Order: sequence, then C-alpha cells, then structure tokens
Amino acid sequence: MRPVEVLGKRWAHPIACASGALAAHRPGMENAVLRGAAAIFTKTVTESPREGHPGPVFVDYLDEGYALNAMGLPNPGPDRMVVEIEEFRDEFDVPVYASVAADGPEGFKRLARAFSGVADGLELNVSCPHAGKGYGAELGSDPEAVAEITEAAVRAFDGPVSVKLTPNVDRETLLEVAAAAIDAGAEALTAVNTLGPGLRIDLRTASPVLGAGVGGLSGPALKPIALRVVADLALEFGEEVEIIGVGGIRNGEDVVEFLFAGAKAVQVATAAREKDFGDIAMETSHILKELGYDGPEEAIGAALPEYRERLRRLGWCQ
Amino acid sequence: MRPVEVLGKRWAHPIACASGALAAHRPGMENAVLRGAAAIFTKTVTESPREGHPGPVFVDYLDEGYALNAMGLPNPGPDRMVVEIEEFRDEFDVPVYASVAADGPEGFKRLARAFSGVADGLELNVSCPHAGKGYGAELGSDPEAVAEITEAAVRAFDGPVSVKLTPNVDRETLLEVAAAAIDAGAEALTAVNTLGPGLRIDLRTASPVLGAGVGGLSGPALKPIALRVVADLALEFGEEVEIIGVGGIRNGEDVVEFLFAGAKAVQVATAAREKDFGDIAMETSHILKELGYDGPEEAIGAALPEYRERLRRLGWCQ
Amino acid sequence: MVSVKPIPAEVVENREECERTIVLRLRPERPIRWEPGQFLMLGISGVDEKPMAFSGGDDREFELTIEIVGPFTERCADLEPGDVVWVRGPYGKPFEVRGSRAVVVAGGTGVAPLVPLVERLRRARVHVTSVLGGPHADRLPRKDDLEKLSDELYVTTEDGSEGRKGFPTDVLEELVEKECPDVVYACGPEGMLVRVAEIAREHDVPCQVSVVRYVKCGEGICGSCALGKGLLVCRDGPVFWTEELEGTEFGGVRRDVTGKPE
Amino acid sequence: MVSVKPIPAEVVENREECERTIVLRLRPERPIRWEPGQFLMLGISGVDEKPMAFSGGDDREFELTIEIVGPFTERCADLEPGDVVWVRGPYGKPFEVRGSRAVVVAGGTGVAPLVPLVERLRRARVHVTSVLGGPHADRLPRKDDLEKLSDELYVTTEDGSEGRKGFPTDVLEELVEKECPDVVYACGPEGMLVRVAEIAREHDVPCQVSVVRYVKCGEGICGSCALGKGLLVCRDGPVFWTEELEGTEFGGVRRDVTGKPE
Repeated sequence: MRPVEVLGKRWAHPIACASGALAAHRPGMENAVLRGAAAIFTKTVTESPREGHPGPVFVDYLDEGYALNAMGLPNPGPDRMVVEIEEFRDEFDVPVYASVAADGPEGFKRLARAFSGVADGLELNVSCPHAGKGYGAELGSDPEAVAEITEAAVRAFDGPVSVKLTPNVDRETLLEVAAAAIDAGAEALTAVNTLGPGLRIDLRTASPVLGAGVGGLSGPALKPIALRVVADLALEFGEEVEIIGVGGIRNGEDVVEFLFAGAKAVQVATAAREKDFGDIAMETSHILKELGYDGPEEAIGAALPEYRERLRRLGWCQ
Repeated sequence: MRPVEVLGKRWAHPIACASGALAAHRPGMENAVLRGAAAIFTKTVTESPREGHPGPVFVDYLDEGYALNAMGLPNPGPDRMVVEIEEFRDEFDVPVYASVAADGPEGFKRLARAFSGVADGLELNVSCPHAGKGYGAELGSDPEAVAEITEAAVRAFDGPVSVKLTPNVDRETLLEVAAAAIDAGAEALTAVNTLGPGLRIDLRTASPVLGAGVGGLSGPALKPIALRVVADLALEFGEEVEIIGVGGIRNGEDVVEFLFAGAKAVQVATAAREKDFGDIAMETSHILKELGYDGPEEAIGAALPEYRERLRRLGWCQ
Repeated sequence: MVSVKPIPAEVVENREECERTIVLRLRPERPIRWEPGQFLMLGISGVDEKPMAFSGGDDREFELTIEIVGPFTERCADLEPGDVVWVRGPYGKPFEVRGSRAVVVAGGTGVAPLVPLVERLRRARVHVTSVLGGPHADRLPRKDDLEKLSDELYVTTEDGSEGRKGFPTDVLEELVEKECPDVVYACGPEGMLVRVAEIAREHDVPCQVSVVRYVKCGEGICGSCALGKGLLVCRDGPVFWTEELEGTEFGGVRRDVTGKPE
Repeated sequence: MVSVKPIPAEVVENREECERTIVLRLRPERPIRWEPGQFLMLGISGVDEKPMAFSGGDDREFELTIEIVGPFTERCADLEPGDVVWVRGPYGKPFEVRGSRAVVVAGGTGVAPLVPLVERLRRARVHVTSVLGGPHADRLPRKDDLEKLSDELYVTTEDGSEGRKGFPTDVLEELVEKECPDVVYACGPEGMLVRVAEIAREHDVPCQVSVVRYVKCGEGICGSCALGKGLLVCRDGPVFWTEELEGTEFGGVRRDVTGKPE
C-alpha cells in the first residue's frame, strides 16, 4: 500500500496504534510496531504519574458487540514517558505521538513543553469518559475549554496537534467543539474516544462490574457512531484539518469504511486483542484494489457526496 | 410476578412495549399485548401523518451487537391514532401511552390535547436521533426547550407525562435536561432513546446503508449506556420521578440489571424481533426469586449504594 | 445472535416480462437459501427498499417478478446487468406442500411466489392445475413459465383478450368441484384472495394465501405489517392458512404507508 | 467473537496454607477449562482484580495459592465459604510437557502454577524432581502437596529452619548435573528465575519460566505487561521458554503500576 502523510509524517500505511492500547511504555510501543502499526499514539500521559482505577479495568462483552474499559489513565508521568519514547526511537523509525491529559490549559501547556522535541505530535485527550472530575470528556464537551486547551498546547509544542473528540455530545456541540479546536490551531482531529460511559451491574453483588463503576464502550458497536462523527467532521472541516478515525475497527473493510467517511488515517485499539495492525493493513490494501482504488488517499471521502445528499433530506445540511 | 404501579396505572409486570416497536396502529398494539406486553407505548405520533424515511429503515448488525434504524416517525397522525387506541381499548384492558413528537411547545400542546381522555399517559419524544431538523434529539439536548415542551404538554394533558431522553449528550447536560423536565411537571423519565445517530457505509456503492443516511443504534450494545443513564437519573432524581428503562433489554437478567440501576419498569423494542414480552417477564420473575427478591419493587435501585460509592471515587458524586 | 445484513447482489438480467412487469435476475454475493413464499428486502442505494417475493431460480441466482407501480419499481426497471442492488433476507414463512392435487391461483403479479411453488409442488409429485388472471393479454406475467411447469394452466382476462373472459376465481369455482384438490394456493389482489378463501371454505379445501401489507423493517419490530390477532405479515406470513386470517384486517382494512386505513 | 466475561465463583474453602499464604478453593458458575501455567483474573467486587495462577483442582473447582502482600490479598484472606468472587479467564499460555525427566523449581508462592504442573507431568509419566524454597520453615507453601505429587522433593530455607539452608537454585545446580533432566520449569521471584535460566543454559537444558508483570486487562490490549521484543505476558506468556526472553526486560526492568521502572 502507498504510504500516507499524516500529522506531518510519512506513515507506511494508514493504520496506527490508538492511545490506550499497548503503548504504555517502550516495550508496549515495541509490541505495536512489531505487529505492524504505522504510527504510535502513547497511552495518555498526565502531569503526575497515575496508578489508574482499581480492577476490573476491562470487561469483554464482545459477544454483545462491545467491551467496557476504565483503565483510569495509568501512566508513568511525562518525565518517564519522554525517556520511554527516546529509548523506543533508538530502535525504531516510526512516528510517535504523545497523548496527554490535564485538567486545564496550564497542565496541557506543561505537558506540551515536556514532549517538545521528543514526540512527533501531540494528541489532546479531552474525551476520556471515565477519567473523573475535571478531566477528559468534561472538558471536551465544552467548546470554550477546548479552545483554551488547544491554544495552550499548540503554542507550547513544536509540532502538529490533534484533538481527540468525545462522541458523547449532541451533533451541534460536536461541531462547535471541533471548530473551536481548529480555530485554536489543531491540525488534526481524532474521532472518537470511547462512548458513554457505560455501566454493567453484577446481579449477585448488586454492584457495578468495573472497578471504577463505569467505563468507556469500545469495539464493533462503537464503529457506526465513530463513522458518523468522522463523516460529519469531514463534511464540515475536511478541507481544513486531517481527520483520524478510531472506533471499532477490526479489519480492512472497516478501515475502508472510515476512509470513505473522510478519515485520512485510522487507529486501532480493542481489536489489537485479536489481530495485528499489519494484517489489517494488508486487508485494507486488498480491498482498496478490489474496489478499484490505487491507494488509500484516493478513497478518502468517497462516500461524502452521497452522505451530504442524505443529510440534506434530513435538513441537517445545505 | 407482582404487578407494579407505573405512570398512574397498574401494570401486570414491569415490561412494556417501547415506542417504535410494533404499536404502529391497533393490530400492532394487539400483537404486543398478545405476546405479553404489560403496557403499550405507541409509535411516535406527529401533528400530521408522516410516511417515514425511504428504506432501508432498519439494518440488523446484531452479530456485532447492534441494529441501526431510521424509520423516520411514520404515523397516521393524532386523529387516526386516537381511533386506533379506542378500538384497541374495546378489546384489551392494558395501559396505552401515546408517544408524541413536534417541533416545539405549540405542537406538543396540540398533541397532548388530542390524546387527553384517550391515552393513559404521554411520552414526549424529544430524543429521536434521526428525525431531522427541528425534531427529536435536537430539542432534547436543550434544557430550555425541554422545559417549555414539557410544561406545554403537562398543562394540556389530563394524565401523567414522561419525557424520553436522548443519551447523546454529556453527563452534565443529561442531568440538566432531566431536571428541566421534572421541574416542568414530568412524572416520569424514559431513558433512553437510540444512540447516535450511527452511520454504516456500503463499500460497493460508497454510500450510506440506511435510506435516511444515519440511524439510531439499538440492541445489546445500547444497554450499558442506558443503564448508566438510568443509574445517574435514579441517584439524582429517584425520589421525585419514576424512571422507565429502555435500551438493549433481551432477557430477564437485563430487566433485573435495569431494576437494580433504579428503573421502576422497562420497555423492550429491538428484542421483540426474537422474543415475547411475556417470556422476558417470566425470566425476570425467576431471576428475582433466585436472587431472593419477593417482587420487582424490592429490587429497584439495589445497585445504587455501591454505584454512588464508585462515582464518589471519580469525583462525580458527593 | 442471528443477523440478516444487506448483501450486494449483481443484476444478471432484467427482462421485460409483459406490460409494466419485469423479471430481475440477481446473483447475491453469498447464496441465500429460500423457499417458495418467502421474500427478501430489495434495496437500491439512495432510492428505497421494498419487499419482493422470490420468484424462481436457486440460492445462488434467483428471480424477482416486479410490477412497475411507482418510483421505486421504475428504478428497478432501469437496472442493467452488472448493476449492484442490495438484498437482505430470506424473510417470512414459505408455502406448505400438502396432498397430491393442488390448484394454484395467480392474480397478476401475484404470480411471483407461485412460479417456484408450482415447481416445488411438481417436484413433490403433486398434480398442479394453475389459473392465471390479468386485465388483458399483455398483463399475464410468467404465463409461459406457469404453462411449462403446471400440469394444466387456465388463463383469464378481464377483457377477454386471452383465455377466458372474467376472473381467475371463476375458474377456481369450477376446478374445486371438478378436480377435488387437496389444497388451494393463491396470491394476488386482496379482493381476489378473499374470494378464493370463500370458495375454498365452501368446499372444505385447505387454502394458503400470500398476503401483502406494508413491510418496512422485515424483522418483526416496526409493526407496520401487523394484521391483527397478533399476526405480523413479515414473520408469521406472508403465507397464511386462510383460517388463521379470520378476525384479522385481511379482506377488511388496508393501510397506507403512514398506517392509516386507505 | 470469543468473549471472556467475569463469572461468579463461590468460595468453597479458604485455608491458611502457611505464614501469609492462603489457598482459596473456588467453584465457578460455569466450568473453566484451564491448563497448568494459565491464570485468571480474580475480582472482589468493589475492591480490585488481580491475576492469579491456577493452582490445583479441575475445571469445576480449582485452587489459587495466594500470598498476602497488600490490601487486595488481605481481602482475599478474609473471604469465607459461600462468599462470591468474580473470575474471568483462562488467560495465557500453559507450560509445555516435554521429555521424560523434569526438574521443577518453586520459589515461595511461585509454587502456585507448579503444583498442577507436577500433577500433569506425573500423569504424562514424566519423572519429576521438585525444589521448593522459602525464607523459613513457615513459608513453604504447598510443600505437602509437592511432596506427595513429586518423585522427589528438595526443600531449602534461607535460615535453614527446614531442609537445606540456602536457595532452591543451589539445589538446581546439583540436580542438573546429577539428574540430567530434559527440561526445567520454574516460577518464583525474578532474581531466582534469572539464575534458573542461567543454570539451564549452562547445561543446555530447555527451561520454561512463568513471568510476573502488571497484568491489568488480561486481554492483550492495555500493554501494561509488555516485556519487549513484542511479547505480552498476558497473551504470549506468562510461561516462556527462557530463550524467548533474551533481549526483553526480563531480569532487567521491573515496572510499577504506573509503568515506571522500579
């Protein structure tokens, strides 16, 4: 497959390891790359090291189409993650983007500085649905907060910045949040973080299954939501930013669906459980060829004209 | 199983037919009741008859945990639905609630009047994710709009009113919308409508699968989201309103999960495809007995103390 | 969980069968196992999706007999070999094969599910007498197929331009007396089906009819095709024994797409 | 899609095995098929969830050998028969049975997966010499079981209060020369495992060790247990042939719960 240019770097193919999956530290990044990821988004780093939520942190309901997770952003803090990235770079020439989270612009600024000259880009996690008070989706559903945070990070970082969006808002807010991120200097949008949060209850103990109580929904059932968000963003902002799709991608067909919806590249998390990134890239390549596309770039947004047509009928589009 | 008191009526058990499923007209209501539904929520009625969206209006991805639908609120209008309900009542003594949708308070008022003295209650659909401009979730994500609509309907209707909520908002907005509905006189909240909307794309034609382009996500994957919303509402407003749970319920265990989360009763839609309401009621009864509960009422909110505890740790609860 | 997703199907042939009627031959991406009487949802991307009875062929390549009655079916008429449509199914209950002598009554495009039924009956060594009726000689779809497949075929037209002048039910009345069939099968306009059911009941012949209602989801959820007495056309039908239909809206209320009685 | 959901398991027995060590006997709601070396995630509602090796019993009722080291394991110690815990699994790759003479080296609670391994080896007619080491006589978990199951058992304590004074690796060095085993299996503190691997390599004996890292999701997604060279303890381990571990963080970096090197 032809390489793609994403977030200022050349990726061997459009499939990256999503933040939250694997890249907890150097050996985690190594796992993702050896299994064929074209780029790495680290686990989210916060200003201080975090232990994460008590377990269970992950529950697999994949026979019902989803998994729930509430890792709670465990991470070794920026100083250590910088070392992990540098050690990883000594061995591998693959783009690494640092996912970061704080509870406001100041924190994001400090994190952006910490990764300047180290990471190839930043992904601002303003969308984790189970990070708790003051973090994640609480910020990412507020356009003003997103504007301030993005601006702070963009100023303090010497590379491209993507804002990772929450799907847990209404359509109007989603577009406002995205516009705020773009106006503040984001070069890309990552869509979407996990859904919810969701709750499952043990009947025997009458209490939540997950240690944190609630967790983000990922897996195949997230895909239609993520695809709709990607398509909405692409229709509205496709000329201005790169869109990186994430949510429920398991195979080449899923990747092509995201490309058709307007994503320039994608990330995989939950499916890393069962499949290598490289295999998904191979499948993508085959399917694109079968459908008559020379490479992924050509397929980007192929479904948007017809999508726009349908939205017009709903009165949601000019 | 012991009967329950919901929305001012005695239901034989806590499992009703959800709006959108089956009750398109008298024979549809009949189908739901003959298959054991304890109460009927009609398909949503708008001020004028609607033909609905072009097909496909329903696509079954249940092997991935979900279905997408965009019926587009087809309905024969209030005058005819009144006749359908009256004809149904001639034969069956089962509570019937009219689901109604309009694009503002005036429309809701007219619909509320139309069903006064006919339906046992109203369910305000301010949450359909694919109804298009001016309808459904667009209204239901705005607390002020919900307040006005609820007040208009409550004043014009001679029975209890439930507001059906959209899950497609952030946590804070959800609680604001619910508070607005309660302050305006809603006696119940129905949680939740379908998720999204979601998008799936045909690779062959590079266009959306659903006729309307996008559709609401239902089925097992909706359950964790619905359960979380129910639990959040129950913690916050459980003393003030009845909560009716809906989303992904397929069996007795699912029903008990909703009861534990704080729902007083539940509705079933997508699973009507494969199962009778009466069978789900039987299963519920068995499981409650196994778990040591005398009836559904006792089980309501059983998981809330522990849920509150977990939310406290996340800083989301006092 | 069983899931019925839309799959692409290639148009292999689209032939004009008779006035305002086409036969579409489709090759689905994966075989679809179907029985005579069952239907699928036929979708044209960006246009609409409608229920259509299987009307011949096999699992890998099958036919649909489609009357051109509105915008959707007009688009069907424009399809060309190589075009891709979307199909999901099979849905519904098929006809039941029973006895050794059958009469099959087709009114116009109602012939669609009856063509493969007759084929199935003959394979089960049932003696089949078919009746096909239409308004005039150019509106007798699948006549040649029925002729070839049936032991005997009677044709009626309202204007007498072919076969007997009148309605297929006129022939049925004679046949039930003369042939003493074990079973009658019918599909066509509801008025005709009601009359067929009456004739069969009068002569104590079991009778299956294929009923048409607005089928939207096809999956037994949306309720639009509910017929009363708990029956859904998409799940419990479209083929019913006529006694199942007593007390339902069959022969009475027909509803438009909004659910309103017409 | 294969799904591993938490299922309830009833505590059948909770016995004090030795100082700061319990054996928990659990009966899961549904049988769990496991092999020696595999583990499950043991959850106590509202407390936490931790990986634990299967340590005896069968699919319907199995044992876990748990050292009390912190708040979670303290809660484990408080469990009483009839209490319900949650288990999901099995996870990981089991030990491989190979050859006809094996030496099994257990350091403290590292004995957990080795008890059923020895049982399995003996059933496969492998001659098993076991070595169990601990700080003192009251910290030799499952000693009686190992004694009963193994052909021979050597015990070491650091203070000499039972068996030989010293470390199990001291015994291993003699055994590999004397017994010429076909394979060495080990589980215990990582320092011990590194030494076991060295001894085995020096004598060209294949060696499998069970490695401990922070396992959080158990499903190969979260990356916390990544070891380097693409290996994940939860999926590719916890049991590894020692040559697989060359160039990894095994024997080098140990990380705390945040992912930071300790």
